[in-house]
Amino acid sequence: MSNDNNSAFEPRIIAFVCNWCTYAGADLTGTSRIKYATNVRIVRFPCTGRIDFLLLLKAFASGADGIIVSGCHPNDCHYTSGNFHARRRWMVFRSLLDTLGIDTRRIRYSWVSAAEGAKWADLVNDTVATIRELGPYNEYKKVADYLGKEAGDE
Amino acid sequence: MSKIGVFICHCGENIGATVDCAKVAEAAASMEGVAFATDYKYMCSDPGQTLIKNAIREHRLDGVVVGACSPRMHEPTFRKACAEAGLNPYLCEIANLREHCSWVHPKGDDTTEKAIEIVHGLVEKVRRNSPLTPIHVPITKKALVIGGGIAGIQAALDIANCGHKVILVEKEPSIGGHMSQLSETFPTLDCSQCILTPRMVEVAQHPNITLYTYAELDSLSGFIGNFEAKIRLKAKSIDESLCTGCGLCTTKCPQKKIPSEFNAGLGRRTAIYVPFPQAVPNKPVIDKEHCTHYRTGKCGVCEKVCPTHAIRFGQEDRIINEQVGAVVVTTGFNVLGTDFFPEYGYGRYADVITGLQFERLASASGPTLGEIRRPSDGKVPEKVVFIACCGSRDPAKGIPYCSKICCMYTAKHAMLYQHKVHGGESYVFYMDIRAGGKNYEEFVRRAIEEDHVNYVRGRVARIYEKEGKLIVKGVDTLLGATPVEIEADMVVLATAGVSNQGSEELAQKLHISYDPYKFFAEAHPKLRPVETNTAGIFVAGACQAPKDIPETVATASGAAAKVAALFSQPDLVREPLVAVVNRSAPPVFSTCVGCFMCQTACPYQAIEREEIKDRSGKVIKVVAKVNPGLCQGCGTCVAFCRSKSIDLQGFSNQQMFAEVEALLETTN
Amino acid sequence: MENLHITNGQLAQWLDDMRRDGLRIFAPVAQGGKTDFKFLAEGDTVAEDYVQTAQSAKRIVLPMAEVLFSYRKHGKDIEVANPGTDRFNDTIIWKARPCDARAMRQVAEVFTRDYDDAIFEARRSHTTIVAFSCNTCDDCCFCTSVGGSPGGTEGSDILVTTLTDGGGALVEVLTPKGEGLAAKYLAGAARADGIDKQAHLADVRVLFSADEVRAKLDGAFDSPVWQEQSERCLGCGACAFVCPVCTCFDIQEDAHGARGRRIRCWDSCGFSMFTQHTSGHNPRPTQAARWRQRILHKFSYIPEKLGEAGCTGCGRCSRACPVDMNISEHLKAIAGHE
Amino acid sequence: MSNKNIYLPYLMRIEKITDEAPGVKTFRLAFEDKAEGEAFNFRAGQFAEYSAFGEGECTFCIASPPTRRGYVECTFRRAGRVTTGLAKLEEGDTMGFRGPFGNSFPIEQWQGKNLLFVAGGIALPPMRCVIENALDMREKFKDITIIYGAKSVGDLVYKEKLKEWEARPDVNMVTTVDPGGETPDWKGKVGFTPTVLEQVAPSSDNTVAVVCGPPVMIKFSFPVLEKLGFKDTDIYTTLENRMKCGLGKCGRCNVGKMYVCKDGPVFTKAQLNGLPPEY
Amino acid sequence: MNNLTELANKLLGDGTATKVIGYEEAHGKTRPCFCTEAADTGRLVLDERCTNNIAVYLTKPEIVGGHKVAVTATLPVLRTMVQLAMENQLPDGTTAIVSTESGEGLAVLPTVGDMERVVAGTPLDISGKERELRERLKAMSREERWQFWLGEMSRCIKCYACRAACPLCYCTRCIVDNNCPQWIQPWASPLASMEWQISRVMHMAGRCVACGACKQACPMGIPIHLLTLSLAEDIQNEFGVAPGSVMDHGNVLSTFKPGDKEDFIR
Repeated sequence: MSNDNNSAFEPRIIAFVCNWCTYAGADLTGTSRIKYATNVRIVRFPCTGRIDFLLLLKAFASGADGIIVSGCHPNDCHYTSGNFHARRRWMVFRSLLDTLGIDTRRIRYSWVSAAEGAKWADLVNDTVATIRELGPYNEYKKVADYLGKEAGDE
Repeated sequence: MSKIGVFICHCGENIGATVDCAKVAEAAASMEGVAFATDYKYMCSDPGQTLIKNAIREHRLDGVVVGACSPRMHEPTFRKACAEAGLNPYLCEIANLREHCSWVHPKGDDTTEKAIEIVHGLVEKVRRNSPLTPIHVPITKKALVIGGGIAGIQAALDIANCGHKVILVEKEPSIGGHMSQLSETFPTLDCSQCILTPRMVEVAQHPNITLYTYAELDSLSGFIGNFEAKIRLKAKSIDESLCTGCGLCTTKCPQKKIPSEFNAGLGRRTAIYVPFPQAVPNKPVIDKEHCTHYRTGKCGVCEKVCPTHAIRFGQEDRIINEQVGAVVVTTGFNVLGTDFFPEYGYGRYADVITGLQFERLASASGPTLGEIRRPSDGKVPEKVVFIACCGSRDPAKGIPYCSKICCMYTAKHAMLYQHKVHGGESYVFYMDIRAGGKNYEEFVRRAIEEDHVNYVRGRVARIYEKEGKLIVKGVDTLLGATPVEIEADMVVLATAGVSNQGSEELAQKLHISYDPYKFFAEAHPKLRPVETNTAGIFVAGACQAPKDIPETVATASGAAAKVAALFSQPDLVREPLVAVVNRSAPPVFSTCVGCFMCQTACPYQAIEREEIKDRSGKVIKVVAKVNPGLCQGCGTCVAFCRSKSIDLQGFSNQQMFAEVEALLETTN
Repeated sequence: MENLHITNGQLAQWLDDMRRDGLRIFAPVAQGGKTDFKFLAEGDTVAEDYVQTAQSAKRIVLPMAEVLFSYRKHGKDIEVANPGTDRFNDTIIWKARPCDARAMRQVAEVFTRDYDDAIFEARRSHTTIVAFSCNTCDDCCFCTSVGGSPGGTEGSDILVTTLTDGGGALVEVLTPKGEGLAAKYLAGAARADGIDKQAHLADVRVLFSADEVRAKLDGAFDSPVWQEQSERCLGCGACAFVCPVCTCFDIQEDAHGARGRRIRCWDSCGFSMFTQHTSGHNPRPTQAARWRQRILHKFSYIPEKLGEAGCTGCGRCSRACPVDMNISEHLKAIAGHE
Repeated sequence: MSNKNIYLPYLMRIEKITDEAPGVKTFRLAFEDKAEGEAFNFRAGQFAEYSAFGEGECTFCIASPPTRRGYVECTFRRAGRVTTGLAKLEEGDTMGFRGPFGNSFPIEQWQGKNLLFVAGGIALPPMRCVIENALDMREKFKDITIIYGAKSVGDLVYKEKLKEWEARPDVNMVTTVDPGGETPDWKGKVGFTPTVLEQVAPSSDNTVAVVCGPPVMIKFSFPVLEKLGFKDTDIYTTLENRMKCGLGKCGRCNVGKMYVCKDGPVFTKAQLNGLPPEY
Repeated sequence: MNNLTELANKLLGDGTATKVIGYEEAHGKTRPCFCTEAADTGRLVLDERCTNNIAVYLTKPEIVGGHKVAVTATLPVLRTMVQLAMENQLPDGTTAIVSTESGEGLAVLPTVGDMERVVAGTPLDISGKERELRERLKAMSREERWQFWLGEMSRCIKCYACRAACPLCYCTRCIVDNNCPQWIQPWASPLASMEWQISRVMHMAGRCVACGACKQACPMGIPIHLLTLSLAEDIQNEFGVAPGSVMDHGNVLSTFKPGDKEDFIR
C-alpha cells in the first residue's frame, strides 16, 4: 500500500532501545557527527528484555508509522540474556501480528552495538525510507480513533 | 509530580548552534506539570548546576528534566546536583539533545521540534517517577574458595592477605591441583612443585584461611554478601587431631595396587594414602572403595600400627554450615583420556599416553623418578611422537575450541625428552603452533632449533602396534600432503582440556551459567572476566576455559581483588533500579498469582518465593518477591509478567507508557 | 392507530424501499455462525431462520462505548466540549423481538428517572422499533413467565406478525412514530380484518410465576441457593452484555496527553471488579454474592420500583452462557424452593 | 426533556491545597464560572464526583459545610489512579466537579438535641461538613461531643480544625490515636476509637450519634452505642460504596432496594438493618 | 450405578477427594457440576459431549478452597491440569479421573506425574475444521487478514467470556483491569478488543493447550481460538514445543536458546 502523497509524508518513528548497546551506539553516532533523518524518537530501556509488546502496540495506536526495536547483539547483553528473551518474544509477537494482518514490515528489529554508530544512522535512514514507501499507517490510525468516528454514529 | 523544572543546556555551540534552545525552554514551560523552564549555556558547569539547585529550592520543584548531552555522560552529575538541592536524585531525568539530536541533525525547525518532543517525553516520564533510595545489603566478610589448585590457592591467599577470612574447600585429600602434578613449567622450565609447595604451606599456616580437604560443596543458598554454604566433609577415617603424619600406616597397608590419581594412573598407591609426599595437609585418608576393612570388614592393619590411635573406621561424612559473603570458584579442568581416540587405539596401547602422564614420567617425584621410560616395558623410548590438538579444534569430537596450553606443553615435553634422552628422536604433529605469550614463541623456537625437535605440520590418521613399535601414520601438509610413517616407541597425545567432572552439577548448585562445554561462564567476556551472572560469585582459572599458569594466577588475583573490593564496603550499596513485586493491603496482598514463570526468566536468580500468611500462620498464598540484593534491573521479568505484578523502579510501566505516548502526542 | 394486512411481497418491498431510501436500519444478519443485529450495509441479507439474535438491540440507545464529553488541557485551564445531542441520526430497529421492545421501556426508565440523561433521550427519540412477533421459540424462551408474550406490543412502534399460513403479515401500527413510517412505506396496504394473531404466535410455555419468584426472594438473601446455583458460574459478563434490560455501565477516561474524552461503557455486576474498592475490599466478594445480586436486582429490586421483573424472558443469557447457567431453570428452582 | 448533559462537570479552580497527613490532601475549590458558584447549593452529608482530567472521576463527600458559601472543600487519600492524578494537581489548576449528589444528614430534625460525632481516620471529612454546619448554628443544639481517632498522630487530618474545635468551650473534643501511634508530646488519648467511645460514655439521652470511619471501627462502635442506650434510629452513618455516575443509573452502588448514591449515602442504623450487608 | 459414579463414590469415600468436579447432562448438552457426597454422583457423565474445560475451576478458591478435588478429566482438561501444575496452580492432592484409551474403563491419576505420562502419550492434533480455517486464514493477503479480524473484532462485546472460560487465565488481576497505566481501553472497540486478544494470546504463548474453551464461550461466535491455535502451531514449528506439552523448565517466552532464529533481525 503506497501513498500518493509520499513527498509530504514524514513518518513518525519510535525507537525502543536498550541502554547499554543501541542507546550507546546512537550516542556514538552523535559523537561521530553522522547525520540521519529527524523522524525517530528514542525511548531508553535498560534492556530489550524490558520492552513490553503492548508498548509497541501503544506506539501504533498513538500514531507511529514505524517502530525500531534494537538492542545488544546476541551474547553481548549487559544482563547476559535479556536480548535472547526479547528475541523470542519478538518471534512470537511477529507471528501473531502477521496472523492478525498487522503490518510487520513497520516494525524493524535490529542489533546495534555501542560501537556501531554508523549502523544506527543507517538503520534509522533505512527504516524511514521503508516507512515512507509504505505510507502512513492509516489502517491502524483509523481503528484507533473508532470512538470519534463510528461510535458517535451508533 | 507536577512541579517539573526543565533546564535546556546549549552545551556551548554543541546544542545551541543547531537547536533553538530558548524555543525548547519556552515550549517546555507550557507543558502540563512544568513549573519552571529555562535555558543556559553550560548546565553542567558550576553556575549551571547552581541554577538548577536554586530553581529546585525556589520553585519547590518535584521533578527535573535536563535537556543536555547523553544521560550516559552527565546523568550522575545532574542527579547529584538535584540531591544537593534536596530533591531525590531519581526524580531527575536527562533528555538527550546532543548525541541524539543536535549532533545528528542539521539546524532547522525539525531539529528544534524533535528536541521539544524529546523533552516532552521525559517530562511525562518524570511526572511518574518515584523517589527512590539506594539499597543497602549487609555483607558477611568471609569468602568461600572452591577448589584448591593454584587458582584457589592464589585467590585464598590474596583475600586472606587483605585481612578477610577465607574457607578453602578441596575435594582431594590435598590441595595443589594439576600444578602439583607438573614437572617443569614453560617457558622457564622451573620446577613446578618448587614454586607451588611454599604457597601450599602458606595456605595451611595462614591464620585467615580455614582449609577443608576431602570436602565438597553440598549446597549454596542466599545471595551476594549473604550466602550460606553447606560443605560436606567426607570421612577421612582418621582423627586429624591425633595423626602426626608419620606415614607408618601407608607403608603397612596391604592394598598396594591402586592406580595413583596423582601419577595419572602410571603409579600405584595404598588404600590409606597421602596422595604425594608434599601434600598439604600431609595426613592420610582411607579410600573406602579400595580398603579391605571397608570392603570385607577384615584387615585393620593401619589401626593396629598407628602409634597415636588416630584411625577411625566408623567416621561418617559431616556437613558444616558456613556463612560467607562471596564465593570464588576455582575448580579447574581435566584432560581427555586416550580412550577417547579410536584412531589412536582407544587407550589400548600402553605406550600411547596423555600429556599429563608424560608430566609424571618427566617429574623427579614421578613413578620413574624423572626418567623417561615407557609404561609397557620400562624401556627408554628412542623415538617419541607428540600429537597436538588431540580432540581440540575438532568439531567432530565436539570440541571446536583450542585448548590453548597444548602447543606450549608439547614443545616443553619434546624439549624435556631431548634433554633427558640423549640421541632420542622426537616428532611433533601439529595443526598450528599457537605460542602467544611472553617468551612463548622463543621457547618453541628453542625446541625446534636448539633441541632439534621435528615439527611436522599435519594430522595423524592412525596409530597401530606392530612388532613392539607404534606405527604412526600421518601426512605432512607442508610437503604437499606427503604421507609420513614413523615407527615410534611412545606416543604422547596432547588431549583436549575439558571441564572438570561435576562442573555442571556445581554450576547448578551455585546458579551460575556455563557454556556448552560446561566451562563456567563469566558475566562479560571482556569487561567482567572473573564475575559470574550471580552477584557475589566469581570464577578464576581453568574452570572457565583451559588456561596456563600465569593466566590462571592472574584471574585468581583478579577474582580476589573483586572479593576484596566487595568486602571493603561497610555494606553493599546498590542502585535502586530494581524490579519490585507489588504488595497491597489484605485481602489482595499482591496481584502476583504465583506462577513463578518470572523465576525462569530471571538471569540472576533474584526472584524468591514469599509465603503470605494470615494471623494464625496459615499460608494464604505464595507470591514472588525480588531480592534487591541480586536484581540487576534488566526488567525481563517485568515484560514477562502477565498480570503486571512486577514493575521496574526507574523504568516503570507507567513511566514508559507515558513517555511513548508523549513522544507521539503531537501527531494526534 | 391501525392494523394492516400486507402480503409477503409488500413486506419485502417495505424493507427494500427503506434500504433504497438510505435509512439506517439495524437488523438481524447471520454472521460467524450467529445471528446478530447490525446496520444493514450493501449486500447484507436480513436473517430469516433464527429464534433469537445473539445480542438485543439495546446498543442503539446504549452503545457499548460512547463519548460523554471531551476536553483539552491548556496549561492550567481546561476546555470542555459537550458533544451535544443533535449529532444522532434516525435509526430503525427492524425485526426486534417483542421481548426486546418491551425491555426498551425498562432501559428508558433507568435513564429518565431522577436525572434525565439527555444523550440517551436523544438516541431513543431517533429510534423507531419495528418489532416482529415470534412464530417460533426455543427452550430458553420464557417471556410468558415474566408477563410478556411472543406477540406483545409494548415498546414497539410497529409490530409485524408474519402469518404462519404464508398469507402475508399483520402490521400493528402502535405509535405516532410508527404511523409516520407506515404512512410512507405502507400507504396502500389493506386494513387487517379478523386475523387471529394468537394463532400465528409461538407457544412459549409458562415455566414459573414471576410473582412467586419475587415473593420467595424476599427472605432469600441468606439462602444456600445462591452458592448452589452459582458454583459453576465463571463470572464473565456475557449474560449481562446480551441482556436487553441490563444497563449497568462504567465511566472511563480515554486520555492521551492534553486531550481526553470521558467514555461511558458497558459493565456487569457479574465481574468481580464491579464493586471492588481501591483498598481491595469488595462488598460482593464471591460469585455467589454477584449471582444473587443479578437475580435479586432483576426479580426483586426492579419489580419493587416498576411493578414488573427486570427481565423480559428473551433467554439470551441462557444461550450465551458458556456453562449453561440457565436462568429459567434457576428461577423455577427458586420458585419451588422452600 | 432537559437538554443538560448530566455527566458534564463544573470546572473548578483549586484555590488552596492543604497537606493533612501522609497521602491525604484537602483542596479548596472555587467555581470557574462565578454564576454557577452562586447558584450552587448543597446539604451536609452530600457527596460529589471529582474529576482529574486525564485520569477519571472519583467519589468523595463535600467536606466544607453548606453554610460557608463560595467554595467547596474535599479531602482525599491518594490510592488509585484518579486520586493519584488529583494529588498531582497544584494550586491554580483546574479540575472537574459533579454534584451535589445523594441525601444528607437531617440536621434540622436534630435541633434541640445533643450531638455525638464519632469519626476515624480519613472519615473525618464527611463528618466535618456536618460538624461545622452544626457549629455555624451552634445555638440550635445542646451538647456537642466529637470523638476522633486515627492510627497515629501523623494520620490525624484537619489538625488546624481539631485545635480550633478543642479551643471552643462549647465543644467536647476528644482525640485519640491507636496504641503505638502516639508521639512523645501527644496530649490526647491513646486507644482504639470504640474503646475511647466507651470510656467517654456520652449520654444517649436526647442525643443523635453520627459515626463515620473504616468498616472495622463502625463494626465495633455500634455495639458500644447500643450499650450506651442509643436507639438505631438515632445512629447515623454514611456508606462508601463504589460509585461512578452518582445519578442512580450505573448500578454500581445498588444495595438491596437502595442506590447509595441516591438514597444514601446517609443512613440510620435502623435503615442499615434492613439492607443486605453489601457495603 | 455406572462406573463413573462408583469410582467417584470410592474417591469421596476413602478421602482421596472431598469434591468431584465433573460433568452432568442438562438441556441436551453437558455442563460442569460439583459433587461433594455420594448422593450427588449419580448425575456424573464423561463422554465426548463434555466440551467445557472444567480445569478452569481448579484456580478458583471459592470452589477448591478447603477441598481435595478430583476432576473427571477429558484430554484437554488433563493437559490443562499438567500445565497448571507446572505453573504452581494445581491444588495439592488433586486427582484426575480419565477414561482409559479404549474408552471403556476409567483410570485414576493420583499424581501429576501420572497425568504427564498420559498427556505425553497423546499428542495434540489440530485437524478438521480448525485446520481448514487456519489454512484459509493463511491463504489470505495481509490486508485481507486485517479486514477479516477487524470485522470479527468489531463484533466483540468485551464480555471477557473468553477469559473466564480459559483455565489458564487465572490471574488475580487481569491486565485489562489494571488502569495504572491503562494498558487496554476497557470498553469494546475494534482496537481495544484486538489489543485484548493480542495480550491474551501472547500470554497464552507456549501455555495454551488448544482446548477451544475460548471459542466455545464467545457469545458472538468470534473464532478467537484461531489466534491461539496459529500461535501454538508457529511455536511448535519454531521451538518444537507442542501445544499441550509441558516444558520441564519455564515457558516458551521465559526461556531461550542461543541459537534461536533471528532472520528477522537486521
